[in-house]
Amino acid sequence: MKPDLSVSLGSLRVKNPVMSASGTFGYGLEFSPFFDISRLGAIVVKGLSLEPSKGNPPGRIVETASGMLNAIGLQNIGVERFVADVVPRLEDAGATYVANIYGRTPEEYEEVARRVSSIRSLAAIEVNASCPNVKEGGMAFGATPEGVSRLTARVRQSTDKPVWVKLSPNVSDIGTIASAAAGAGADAVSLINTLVGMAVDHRTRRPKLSNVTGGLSGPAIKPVALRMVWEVCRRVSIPVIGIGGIQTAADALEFLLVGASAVQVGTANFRNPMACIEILEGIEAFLREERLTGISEYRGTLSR
Amino acid sequence: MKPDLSVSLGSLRVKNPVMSASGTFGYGLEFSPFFDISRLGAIVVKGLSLEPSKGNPPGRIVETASGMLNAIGLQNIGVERFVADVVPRLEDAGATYVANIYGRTPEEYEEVARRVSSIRSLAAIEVNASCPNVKEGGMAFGATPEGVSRLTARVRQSTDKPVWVKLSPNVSDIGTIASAAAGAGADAVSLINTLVGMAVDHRTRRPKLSNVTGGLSGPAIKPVALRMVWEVCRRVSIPVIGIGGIQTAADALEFLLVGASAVQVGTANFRNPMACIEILEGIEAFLREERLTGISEYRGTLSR
Amino acid sequence: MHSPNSGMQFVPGKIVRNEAHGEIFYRLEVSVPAPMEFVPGQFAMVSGWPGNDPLLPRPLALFHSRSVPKGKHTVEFVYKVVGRGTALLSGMHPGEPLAMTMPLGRGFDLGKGGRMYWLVGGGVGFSSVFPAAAALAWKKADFEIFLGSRTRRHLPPKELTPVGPAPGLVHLCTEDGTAGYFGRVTDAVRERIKSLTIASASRLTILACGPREMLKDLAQAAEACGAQMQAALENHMACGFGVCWGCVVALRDGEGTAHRRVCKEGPVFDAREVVW
Amino acid sequence: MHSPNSGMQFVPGKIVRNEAHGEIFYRLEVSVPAPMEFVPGQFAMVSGWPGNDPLLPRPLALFHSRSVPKGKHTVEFVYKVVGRGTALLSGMHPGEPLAMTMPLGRGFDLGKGGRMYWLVGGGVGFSSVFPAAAALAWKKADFEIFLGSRTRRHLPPKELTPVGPAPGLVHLCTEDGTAGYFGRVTDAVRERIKSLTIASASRLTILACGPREMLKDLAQAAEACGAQMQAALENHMACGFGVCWGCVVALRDGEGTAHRRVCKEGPVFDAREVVW
Ligand SMILES: Cc1cc2nc3c(=O)[nH]c(=O)nc-3n(C[C@H](O)[C@H](O)[C@H](O)COP(=O)(O)OP(=O)(O)OC[C@H]3O[C@@H](n4cnc5c(N)ncnc54)[C@H](O)[C@@H]3O)c2cc1C
Ligand SMILES: Cc1cc2nc3c(=O)[nH]c(=O)nc-3n(C[C@H](O)[C@H](O)[C@H](O)COP(=O)(O)OP(=O)(O)OC[C@H]3O[C@@H](n4cnc5c(N)ncnc54)[C@H](O)[C@@H]3O)c2cc1C
Ligand SMILES: Cc1cc2nc3c(=O)[nH]c(=O)nc-3n(C[C@H](O)[C@H](O)[C@H](O)COP(=O)(O)O)c2cc1C
Ligand SMILES: Cc1cc2nc3c(=O)[nH]c(=O)nc-3n(C[C@H](O)[C@H](O)[C@H](O)COP(=O)(O)O)c2cc1C
Ligand code: FES
Ligand code: FES
Repeated sequence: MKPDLSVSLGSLRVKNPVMSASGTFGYGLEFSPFFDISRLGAIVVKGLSLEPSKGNPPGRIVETASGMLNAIGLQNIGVERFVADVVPRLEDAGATYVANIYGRTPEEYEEVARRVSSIRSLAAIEVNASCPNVKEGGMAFGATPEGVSRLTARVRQSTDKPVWVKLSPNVSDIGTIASAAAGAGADAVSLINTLVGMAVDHRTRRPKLSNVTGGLSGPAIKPVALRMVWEVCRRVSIPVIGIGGIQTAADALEFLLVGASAVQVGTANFRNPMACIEILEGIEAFLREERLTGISEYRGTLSR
Repeated sequence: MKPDLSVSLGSLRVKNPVMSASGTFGYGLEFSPFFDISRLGAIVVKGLSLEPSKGNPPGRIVETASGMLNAIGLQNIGVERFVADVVPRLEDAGATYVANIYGRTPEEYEEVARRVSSIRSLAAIEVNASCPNVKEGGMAFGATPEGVSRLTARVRQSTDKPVWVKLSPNVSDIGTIASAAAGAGADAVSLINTLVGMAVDHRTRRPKLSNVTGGLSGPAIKPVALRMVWEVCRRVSIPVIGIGGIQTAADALEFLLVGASAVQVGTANFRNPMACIEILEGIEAFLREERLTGISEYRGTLSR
Repeated sequence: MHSPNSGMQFVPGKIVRNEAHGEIFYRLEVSVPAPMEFVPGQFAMVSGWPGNDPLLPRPLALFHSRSVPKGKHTVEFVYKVVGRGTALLSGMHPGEPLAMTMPLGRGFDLGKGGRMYWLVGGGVGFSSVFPAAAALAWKKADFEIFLGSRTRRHLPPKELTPVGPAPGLVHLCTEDGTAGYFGRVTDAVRERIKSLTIASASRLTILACGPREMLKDLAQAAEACGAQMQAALENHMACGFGVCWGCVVALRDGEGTAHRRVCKEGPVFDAREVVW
Repeated sequence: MHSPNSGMQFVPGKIVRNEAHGEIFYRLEVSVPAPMEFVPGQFAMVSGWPGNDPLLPRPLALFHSRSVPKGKHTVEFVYKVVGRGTALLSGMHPGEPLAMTMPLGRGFDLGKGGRMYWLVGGGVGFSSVFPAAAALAWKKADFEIFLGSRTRRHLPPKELTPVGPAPGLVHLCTEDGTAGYFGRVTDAVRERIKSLTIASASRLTILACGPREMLKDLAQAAEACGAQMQAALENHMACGFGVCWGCVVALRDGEGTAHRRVCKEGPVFDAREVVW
């Protein structure tokens, strides 16, 4: 019997729990040469801002031990071109896709949310609540429960689409922050975004990134991500989407085991553009092997 | 000309900036078979508590990508046996050593600090302010500026030794926390301690650590550690001791470059018990190569 | 620049040989399930060493591809060990698996008839220059090769010559004078430009791959004499196929500049567009 | 248990050979700067593969050490590929460097005269049992060897026999009956215990290394007949020389239990002390 891979994320049901993470999968179409992108549970597209953005100057990526730092600075085509050029092609491809949005101010977030809301085929909005360049006293929205709560409420009231709030791991108490998002009406939380890190060259005495600091991703951060997902799953009753260092089906299953409803695959797409599909097939094979009827029989079954 | 490797940590001058990190170097004597332990800038001994402690049940370490999780649970011989059995041997070895202390309550910290203060040969006290099992509402002392401030002040008033406060990286704003320690009289801050992480077995559906969560260390965390040290160096004027994923002289130099006055080597001691000495010699070779007269000419010279 | 990116695939391969050639180069041949066509200048993202450190695949120019009718198909690379990734690669052995995403990027544009090509390779840069030479030889185009290195032993070994009907005129240049022209390859090119008529300079296209300083210097020389130039740039890459936006360089765009991906809009760019 | 830990060193070595033997075992020989003495049951922490993943060194029992008077000194290990670390190790080649911290831990106590030893190795456990057999053979002690595995092809290959004047009586056991005794090695031992007199059972010392279930079962059998037993335990290790406290197991300590380090107080423990 074929196990049931579909999962519910609040009102949204997706065909399987394997999604691509924002910023690591372009606008989805870039992966069409590799596989049929409609097979994914969802594609979360590159972060969209109101206006097109050039991003940071070169010196944007550095490899670290089992990880990488990026400081892309959200280079993107802007919401208008996304709607005009990308959406029709995603529709043609039959893809389930999610808009990851970002703004310099709460007003901008709201505006981007409003614009993408009119897209019929859009499955959900993921709010990148961990942007480092915002008003509120230089601190990220994502760093305080109040900030997350306000931002979530604001996006929530400006759209009918499911709202996922993507959380920053650079906080003292991820559980409280997730609760704040849930309390303000988020349909799901996705975590983790990247850990803030830095790399320097001890000979030239310069930072390796033009932006000095960047976001750490990849297998190096998996233990932290898994812990945070586990913590949040015990704190909130909305679905949790697990992200961070997932490279294999086993990694993805670990996140489902601690309670995640779905996972997103990020950095792994770079080394292996087939990673998402291999993970999807690996999960299915595992469920068969263990004679489980579906994801729901496995999810959150960690024992002590 | 031999470069001057000595560095000042407030009133304490040490012969070089290379120290061993607490919990990864035993009581120091364990490394005597490998090299003369008096060569190190300082040895920070395994965390000491008031009473001997059995630590956590087995299932204490897990390897992760370029890192490891530990949940030793501070198994240690207790302050009394340390003073009676270990101190005389460290003195015989001519080692510069620091007591890393830990308590379940502020009173316990104070008591341990008081007891070790009577040891003439003790160079400093390092306060492990990132213990997960404390009073204050289940939150670690180390997670709030108030907690750190109170703990620092308390230890400060109970000893004449230099007080180093060791900070947890699991916080939203490490700069503010470091400032709190400085404000409360710390002579130096050491960072980072481990990131809280977790590992599970997707087949047995069990956590890999008996304690479920553990502390992530090793090269995987170096980018996060370096960023935090850089941030703290720009916020406080007391010396900063850099810790996290240091394995080579180049790694150590990176921390000095962003402003650290000294470094501690942790997990690297496990794979290579000669790591500290190789790092020390590597730093000296680098200074020669660059024709620098000493550490002070290099420290904090990161340009943009 | 020529762009046949449509054929890009994730290809599981198996190492056929991986041997040192000369003092600093390795030649790597990998068997692949199907014939691999590429435009000179295109590259592959290569990975396969065990563990997650280093994590990212490494870009290597496609050097040669071979296809025996009913036999094995292979692709070849030439590389130099400069860091951990290439060191790990050099330790891998025949029979071991290797994954490649390829062909990637835009290669050299060899399309226009009647032009004269100077192919300039600095260091291991010959790895994308030789395939261009082979292609030009097949087209019976007018071309010459300039190869530069620090010293004789760092020039491409004999057995790694371009494959094709005509070898083309090869100018060797060494900085220490141990072989060929005594000096930098850019100086050799500059000197030779001086002997060109204005008419032939306007027919000249330089195709170059090598250190950034070399490319910059050549771009100035080309600009000054009215020649065209295509430069193969390098940058750190995470994905190699245009999705991470990590590999951008600033290119001229009207009055200002725009960030272009070396892996997608490049690696070969019109030298006049590059902000050197 | 015998404890000569004083000689512990961090030793830079170079691989001399690293070859598959039989279906699942590898034999690794590494040249070292000076002769290495060890007590059977002691081990080394081995590392040297490139990169930081896996990060930690791997514990391997010291299988043999060789010292040619004016020639090379080497140490040997026998291992089975079970995960990434051992897979990486199996990919390493002669000439490559390997670092070892050794000798570590407390080995088997072979000290008492007049005793009868049964050496039991389950799976790759023979790697610490054979050195004990060799030592006992030199002492002309009374000993027999029991080797267990799932199937014939997983028994130690012929060429990996203990080195010594007398081979000792060897009982092979396979769970699928493809060689020797049909059944688990513990059952073979239990059956043979039945034929012992009470007097000889009290002279018996079992030295065992293998899966935990096997050790537990043997410990019960030994306890029941009044024999002694020394069990070589395994655990995940970070350092291997007693400083990380990661490898502890619970051992009986008066009324309660205490945490003892497998790498330091072990790996060989008196079976009665272990909380099975
Ligand atoms: C399109 C393209 C084609 C290439 N083709 C070839 C080829 O055919 N043969 C060949 O030998 N090399 C080629 N290279 C360069 C090769 O990719 C790098 O040498 C390799 O990635 C270095 O990896 P490493 O792990 O050995 O070095 P690392 O340890 O990563 O770095 C060693 C040093 O090289 C520098 N470096 C590393 N990667 C790059 C890069 N991509 N761009 C610029 N500097 C870098 C680092 O900053 C560092 O100083 C090509 C690069 C590109 C972008
Ligand atoms: C003192 C001692 C001596 C040993 N001697 C030998 C020997 O001579 N030959 C030999 O082949 N093996 C020996 N081992 C076991 C060997 O250390 C492990 O097989 C090896 O560390 C596995 O590494 P890996 O990266 O290949 O596997 P991993 O990918 O780390 O793990 C694969 C599987 O093995 C389990 N495992 C890994 N390490 C250990 C461990 N130390 N204890 C228990 N389970 C583990 C894991 O839980 C996992 O299920 C010894 C172990 C110890 C503690
Ligand atoms: C190059 C790069 C670009 C990213 N861009 C975005 C982005 O635009 N919006 C966002 O929410 N997250 C972004 N992320 C974060 C990822 O979506 C993901 O949360 C993170 O990388 C952790 O997952 P991983 O370890 O699987 O990569 C980016 C990550 C990388 C590596
Ligand atoms: C096994 C282990 C035990 C540790 N025990 C302590 C401790 O007792 N007290 C303390 O302050 N830090 C302890 N630490 C943290 C280290 O001192 C250090 O801060 C951390 O490991 C990061 O450095 P590294 O990446 O170099 O290991 C321990 C770390 C490890 C790996
Ligand atoms: S390397 Fe990812 S976009 Fe070029
Ligand atoms: S492995 Fe570190 S104490 Fe045993």
